[in-house]
Amino acid sequence: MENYMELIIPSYSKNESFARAVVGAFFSQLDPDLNDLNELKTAVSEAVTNAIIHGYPDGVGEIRIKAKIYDDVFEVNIIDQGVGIENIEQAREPLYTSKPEMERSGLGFSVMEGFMDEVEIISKVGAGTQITLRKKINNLKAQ
Amino acid sequence: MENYMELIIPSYSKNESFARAVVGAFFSQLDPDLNDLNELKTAVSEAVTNAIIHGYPDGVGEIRIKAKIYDDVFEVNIIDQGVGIENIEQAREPLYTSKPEMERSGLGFSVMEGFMDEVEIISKVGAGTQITLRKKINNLKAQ
Amino acid sequence: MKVVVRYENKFMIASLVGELDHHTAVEVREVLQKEIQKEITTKVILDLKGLKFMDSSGVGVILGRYKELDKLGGKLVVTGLNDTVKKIFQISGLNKIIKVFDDIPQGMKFLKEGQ
Amino acid sequence: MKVVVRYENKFMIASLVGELDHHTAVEVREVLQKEIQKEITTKVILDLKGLKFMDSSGVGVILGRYKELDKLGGKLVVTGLNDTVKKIFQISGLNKIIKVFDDIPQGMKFLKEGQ
Ligand SMILES: Nc1ncnc2c1ncn2[C@@H]1O[C@H](COP(=O)(O)OP(=O)(O)O)[C@@H](O)[C@H]1O
Ligand SMILES: Nc1ncnc2c1ncn2[C@@H]1O[C@H](COP(=O)(O)OP(=O)(O)O)[C@@H](O)[C@H]1O
Repeated sequence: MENYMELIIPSYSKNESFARAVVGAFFSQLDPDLNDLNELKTAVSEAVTNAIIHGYPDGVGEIRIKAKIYDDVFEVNIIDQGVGIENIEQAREPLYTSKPEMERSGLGFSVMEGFMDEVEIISKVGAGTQITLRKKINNLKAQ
Repeated sequence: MENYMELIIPSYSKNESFARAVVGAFFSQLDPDLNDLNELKTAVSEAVTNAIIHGYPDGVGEIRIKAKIYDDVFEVNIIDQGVGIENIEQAREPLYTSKPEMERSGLGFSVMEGFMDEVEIISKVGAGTQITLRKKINNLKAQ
Repeated sequence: MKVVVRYENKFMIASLVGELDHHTAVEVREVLQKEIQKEITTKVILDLKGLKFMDSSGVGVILGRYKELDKLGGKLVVTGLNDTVKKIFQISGLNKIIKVFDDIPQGMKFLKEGQ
Repeated sequence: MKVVVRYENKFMIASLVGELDHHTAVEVREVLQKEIQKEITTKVILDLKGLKFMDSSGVGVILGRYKELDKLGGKLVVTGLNDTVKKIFQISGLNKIIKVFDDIPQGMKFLKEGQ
């Protein structure tokens, strides 16, 4: 069952749907039900959107998305080399957003946490951000 | 309209369908009709299958797939660092296959050429193979 | 992404069809704002039955329109949520602010009774 | 990938459903070979109507079964090709070796008349 993939895309907002479709297609080899697939795609969409809006606010950068299946885990990494997050604890707080003027709800991380088993944030100001999303395969409904 | 993506996968045969689905999803931003989409996916499938079977005959290696949209062109590169092709002219010949015992038809390159506007092969024995597929966007039926 | 607007019983029914994310949110917001600003009515049913995808960018758009209508003394209800979108409404607490119904008739019944 | 086999009028009808590539070819070959080796009949209709995808790996599988049946004095015809698969048959010259028909009844008619 072991497998992996890596995708690199420029941070155009039109690539949000492509990025989640790719990770969703890769996830599909586990035969998830439609709900699990939708939830996974939603979590990935949140992290990719964040990289686009917050990671590269002033231009276009590259986003790397890795996914792998190992042991009982489906893991996705969303990596940008953008501005980074100053206060990770604050960023994780529900409703906190640094861009309220854009009608951001500040709920991206809450949705990731609601839909995944684990959400890790590694970030360094000026260097970039790596989000790790994990789902236990045994928790999938179809398994 | 400019855009690009890069995908890296291990050369498992189960990744053939994933690889063509990803390039197909990326191609879909051009709003192709179903025929053009199928033909593109078929050509990509041929090149990816070749990298898996012929490029890495004895084990698992990495395949890099790049796609980009520029000017009037949709371009895909399929790159392996496998055994390489000794005689490119012979490889291009319809019905030539080095693996007839596997029920290979020797028609992979013929199909790529039938479905794409341009097919380029760069290869070095012991170093690997890069296939470039190009489609003129203006030739797409839906345009 | 498509926004289909129609009027029925003096209510506005806006159906979202496609994928609602940060990229498509701009367009959805613009269409809805323009339509709301016509002030044909301030009672709006936002039907999500045709949504194939939504993430938290959708929460921003929906809450934004709810607040605009609230200022005008109007009301926005939402119908046709699939399981994943329902869960987003729960996670975000949006279901505590905005009334959610299974389908358009139920949403319309609520708006009528509120008149 | 699924291979659905049934018998009608002493003909074998094998329907391929899914995506036929190098990865799935192994399975398709095995199922078809096993069924052919039962020698219930040597007249086979291979119906590709349910194929969502096929590349030149499919040409190998189909030609391989054609040759096996030919050796047994039998016949294989193919039905239900979509436009892309039709073009693969043309590019490969497979359409000059194997008879192609729009649908199963036409394929069956041909096999009957050949008896
Ligand atoms: N990739 C990133 N790079 C820089 N900052 C980020 C990144 N992802 C999130 N953040 C910060 O964390 C905050 C909270 O993120 P989130 O919960 O997704 O809400 P929202 O995207 O609606 O603002 C963002 O407003 C932003 O300040
Ligand atoms: N990526 C590759 N690496 C090494 N050899 C290759 C590669 N692609 C093609 N070849 C060689 O070219 C030949 C012809 O390829 P093709 O026309 O696709 O037919 P087939 O795959 O059916 O053999 C192959 O049999 C193989 O010897």
